[in-house]
Amino acid sequence: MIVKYAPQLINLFATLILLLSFAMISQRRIVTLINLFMLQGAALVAASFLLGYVTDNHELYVSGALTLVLKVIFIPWMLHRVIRKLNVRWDVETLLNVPTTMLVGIGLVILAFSLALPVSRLSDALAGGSLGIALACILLSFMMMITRSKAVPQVIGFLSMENGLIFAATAVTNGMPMIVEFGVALDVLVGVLILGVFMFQIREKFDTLDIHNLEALKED
Amino acid sequence: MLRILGKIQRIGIITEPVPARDEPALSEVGAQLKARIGERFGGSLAIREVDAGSCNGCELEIQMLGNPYYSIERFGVHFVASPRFADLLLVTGPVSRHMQAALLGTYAAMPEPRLVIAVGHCGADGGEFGTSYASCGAVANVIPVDAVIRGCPPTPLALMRGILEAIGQR
Amino acid sequence: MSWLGAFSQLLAMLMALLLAPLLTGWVNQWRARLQNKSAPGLLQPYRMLHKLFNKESVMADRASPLYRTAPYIIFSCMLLACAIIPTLSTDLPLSPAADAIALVGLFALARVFISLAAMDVGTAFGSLGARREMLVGFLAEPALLMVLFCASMITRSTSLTAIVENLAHREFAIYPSLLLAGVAFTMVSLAENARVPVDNPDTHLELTMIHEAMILEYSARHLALLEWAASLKLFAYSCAGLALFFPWGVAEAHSPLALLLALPVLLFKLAIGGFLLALIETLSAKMRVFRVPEFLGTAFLLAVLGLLVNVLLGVG
Amino acid sequence: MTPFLHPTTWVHLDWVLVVVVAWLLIGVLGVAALRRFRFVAVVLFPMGAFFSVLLLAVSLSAVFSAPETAVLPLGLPQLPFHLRLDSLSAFFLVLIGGVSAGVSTFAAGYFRQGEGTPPGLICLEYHVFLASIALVVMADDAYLFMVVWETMALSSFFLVVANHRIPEIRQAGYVYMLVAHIGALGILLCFGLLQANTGDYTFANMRQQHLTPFWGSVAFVLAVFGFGAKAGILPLHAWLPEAHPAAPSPFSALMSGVMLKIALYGILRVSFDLLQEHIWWWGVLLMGLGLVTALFGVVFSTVQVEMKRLLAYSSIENIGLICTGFGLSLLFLAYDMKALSALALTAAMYHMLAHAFFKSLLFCSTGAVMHATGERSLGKLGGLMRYMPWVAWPTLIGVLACAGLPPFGGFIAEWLLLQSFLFTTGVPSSFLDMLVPVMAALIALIAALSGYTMVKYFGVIFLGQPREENLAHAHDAGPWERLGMVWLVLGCVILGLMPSQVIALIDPTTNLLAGAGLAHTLADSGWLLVPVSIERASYAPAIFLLGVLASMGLAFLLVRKLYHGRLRRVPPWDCGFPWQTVRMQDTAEGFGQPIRQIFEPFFRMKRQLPGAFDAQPSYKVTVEDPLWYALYLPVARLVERVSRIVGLLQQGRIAVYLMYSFVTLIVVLLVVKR
Repeated sequence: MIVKYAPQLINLFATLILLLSFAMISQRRIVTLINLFMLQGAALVAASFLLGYVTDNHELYVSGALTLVLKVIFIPWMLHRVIRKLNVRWDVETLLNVPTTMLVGIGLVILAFSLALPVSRLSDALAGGSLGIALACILLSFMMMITRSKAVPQVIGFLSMENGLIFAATAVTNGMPMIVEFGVALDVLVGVLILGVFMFQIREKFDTLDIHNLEALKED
Repeated sequence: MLRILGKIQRIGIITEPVPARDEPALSEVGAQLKARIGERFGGSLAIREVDAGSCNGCELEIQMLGNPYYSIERFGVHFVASPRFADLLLVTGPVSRHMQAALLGTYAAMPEPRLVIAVGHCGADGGEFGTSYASCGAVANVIPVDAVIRGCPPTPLALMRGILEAIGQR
Repeated sequence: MSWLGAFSQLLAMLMALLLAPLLTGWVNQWRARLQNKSAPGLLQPYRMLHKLFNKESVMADRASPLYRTAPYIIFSCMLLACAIIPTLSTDLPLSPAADAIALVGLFALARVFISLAAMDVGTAFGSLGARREMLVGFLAEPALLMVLFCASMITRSTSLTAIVENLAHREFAIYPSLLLAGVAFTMVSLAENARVPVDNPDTHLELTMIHEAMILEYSARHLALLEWAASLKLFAYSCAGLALFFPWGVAEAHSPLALLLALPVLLFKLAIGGFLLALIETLSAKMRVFRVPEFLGTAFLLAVLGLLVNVLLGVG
Repeated sequence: MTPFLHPTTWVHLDWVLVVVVAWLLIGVLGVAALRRFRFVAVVLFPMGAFFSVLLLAVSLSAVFSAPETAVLPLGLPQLPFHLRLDSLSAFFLVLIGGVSAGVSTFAAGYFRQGEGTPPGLICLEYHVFLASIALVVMADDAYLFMVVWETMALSSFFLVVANHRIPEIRQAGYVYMLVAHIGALGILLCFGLLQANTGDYTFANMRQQHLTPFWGSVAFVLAVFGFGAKAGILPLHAWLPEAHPAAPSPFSALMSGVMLKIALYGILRVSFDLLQEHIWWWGVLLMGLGLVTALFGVVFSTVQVEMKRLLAYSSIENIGLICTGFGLSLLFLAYDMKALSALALTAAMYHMLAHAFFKSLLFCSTGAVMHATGERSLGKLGGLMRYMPWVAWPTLIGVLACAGLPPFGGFIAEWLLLQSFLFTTGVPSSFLDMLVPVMAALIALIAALSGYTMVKYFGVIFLGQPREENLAHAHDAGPWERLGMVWLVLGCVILGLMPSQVIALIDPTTNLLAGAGLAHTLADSGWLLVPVSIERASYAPAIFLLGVLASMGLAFLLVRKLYHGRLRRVPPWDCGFPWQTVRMQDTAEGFGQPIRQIFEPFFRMKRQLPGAFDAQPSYKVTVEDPLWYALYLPVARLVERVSRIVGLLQQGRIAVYLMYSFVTLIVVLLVVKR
């Protein structure tokens, strides 16, 4: 039963992740942004568990569990804590206005899909079709990192980009080798910790998280 | 969002149930009101409220009619945005000269059958302000009034009684 | 066209006429409950319509014939819309006359007429409402069309009955594109039916009105027709949404028994839908008018995204 | 060479020639009666209309008959004029006849004393114009084509500048002339390529030539450029919103309704008929141009504050949509998907017919309004429905058709176009596959926006309260004007309610150009419009309209039977603010403001806001076309600079000029000697 619908379900999760990426680039409130990111992680976890069950590939369980612990529980909790500590519950300002961002986003999606279409027609993996979606997610979160002027949204953008990467790996090649998974997970963890400290530092220096101020650091 | 849902859940329905134990007046007045509206207005009474220069005391009480405690909507009464939709005109305050034209216009814009109720002492006879260069005094001096609800301000229950009486007569 | 077909067609139209105010009443009741009030009776909308029909109509002295006929036109447009959407059965003789695109056309026709009527008397708020209505419309229509296209790309057809038959009676499958389409459709139908967060159906402040501002001038029977048309529109949207996203239980052609079975199923689905609508309205706050294009633009883009996903995953 | 002497043996082509000659004669009569404008108005123009109807009848039968050719012993020696009447030409003759019949009738009541050019001359130019466009679609060699094409351009130029007393109008005419000639240059070069050095400029020969993909593409691009300049495709649209308002209304109607279509005829003839091989990116190019043009046109038309400019921009939009249809059809043809290609082409040609009728109707109505009020700016109109119902109600039909609403022609065209987009999967290129849904979405957006524009147009002119006192004395249209508008309304209604019959008319053309047609699917479905198959899609406007009308009548009767019809007239509800004035209605600027805000990057806006301490605070906003500044003015400056350099040659002394020619002679001799 579940095996029968597995590809469709995985596509469904892929679409959910894409939808959440769009929600994130169109979202102004920072708390909601973190919650959306949490949801995206959850969708990713579900996808990898499902895929692991279908192709009974236990490494996928492990990577799913890793994502669960890191992206769904720990990092959101930490981000919430950071914004509470720094009390930065402002609405996120974007450099481009939201509609323009969304239009660019659609452009990116078209690009990603048209690139991935031939590949996914070849791919024999269970959910090869969702490669394009993963690619689109990566591009979208990359753009999010570009268009946001505050540090926290950029961190979130970075993390969701990583979500996209993992999903691409999971979908197309049914999972990367375990060691890579661990490496990536560790990277992310350390990255976030450092960024957290980094944010506190920026805050101490400029008492704001607006990274425009970093431009003042260059010496001339 | 979840917080809101939780709150809704926690509070629950706090409207006076019909029939209620602690304040029989409200429930029975409500029942009568519903019955009369059923007879005369096919079960739906639309009210347009005009502030013709009141101190907003009456408005506050009229507001109360819509709150979860009284919830007059359950008796088929609702407030509307245009006199074109309305069956009944609630006028508060001594009609100030500036509001005179507006009040007349509002009355003219209402389709028959229509009722007018003057609310509060001021509406009834000009109250403290009486008739002067700035105020026409009682609502009755400007447009024909079917009923008067005295009180400064009248309580929501008094308002409901007044409306009931206004519908009842004729 | 069979006798059963004609019968189910008539049944569908009658049911729409009768059930539409009930749905409105149901939604209002739930909104009251969610505000911790006890609600007016389910039949309140019927009482209001009856009263309004009885009252004498008051009309501006410079209103033109267009203004007088507009409510009838709008009402019949909405009725026809309800007639071509498969609610109970997919055996509708009228449905070949108008497909999904024509359905959007119908809504557009009604919108144009109500806006023209609002501009006819020439009051400040009327024309303001007309402008805002067209503003909502020019983004909502394409979005709705794209949502319908998602379904018709899956089923390779734009005829609503064919779409529903396909979705309901082919073996079950999950269409990711319909997820995006569903989100878009919800946003569009909130805007189209003048609901929070786009418009507040029971506001008294003319400056914030969209739909109300256009009908401020109407009274009595004309107002009643417009109100009825509004609830028909809500009914049509709900049924269209149910037919696209939860098509199960709609009777197939030529089976009277299924027709009888379909009614309770539909009622159940409508009840759930109405409750969800009330929930959304309670949980969200009305947005500024100039956030509305953003809101609807998002819906439009999501629907387009649905089409793209459809092409990518090549479902159907 | 057909025997002209025995009328019994005449074929369609001869009858068409008769009409052409008749039009020329009417023109000459007009010159004879130069200032007797009553005679010109009530005798000559109706005669022209009569011959238009004749043309309509002839070409309706010619559509279904085999191609006819003729060679006229006119023109240069050894270069006689070749004529050919195939179904494509016949289709356009139907369009010309149908529209011009209505417009000429309207014109009979329109022209007044003492407007710039004397009426007789206008009559001449008008009918020469008609004759020339009729010949353009029948021309079968490049010479005749260019001759009549230029005749069309010239006569239309004179008509545009009919009121040459006004400097703006002269300016507009000048711009129009300029763009027309640049376009003609492109067409000339295109023909030069098509004949492929055979030196034989007949179309028959061009069809034989097989150009290499490169030269074929160059020819195609030249054709799109040349004809596009006449059709108003971006970025060569700038003349259109200038020339349309300048011309007298009946002629604006002809320009927008017919002349633009003739330009599109050129594109069709060259890219579908004369060019044998088709390349996929031609289609993509046309589609892209079309969509950009359409979006640009519709966005600009929503913010216009002047009736005819608004309509002109809306024409740009419609031309864009038609080009999109051409492009899609060309794309399919390149991939050899004949059925889909035919579908898209049918949609485009349907759109041409529909647009020809409703747009000329709308231009006629603006003419009537301008006569009644002397006012062309939307901000000074309003409430005319009460004073001129005979103009308002036909305009309402035109507006609904233009907004692409059922049950009228515009909707059917968009319906077919969307259908052809919707079933476009499996185009070999994945990128195109991704682009198609986006294009469909754009088309839907454009259609909805045109609805916005049309509500603004009708609402601001005819509804509400008059914004000026003098509007209360506006007189309704005269009998001739009414007749003309009713004819055009009939056209709109027929196009809306009888799609199967109209498509049967288009079918031979699609068979000629795309090698397929819809007739076989339509034949058995009667009143139902079924482009592909009944399961896929169907639409029956007649039943649709019947349904609406029936339920309307039923609702009315029931309300009257069960309840009552009491009505009381009172002053409008002013929200308790008795000092409302007519200036508090939404103005044209106000109605366009949301669009201006949303599509801000499209415009070049100058806003003048009142300051806090102004004695007379004033608000002014002007919206301009950025392309004008980005493209046209720089080119103009360049040309100026070059011509100044050339100007150095001019000394004004005979001796110097003689020296020039002397030197030239010497140089030539030297060259020849070698």
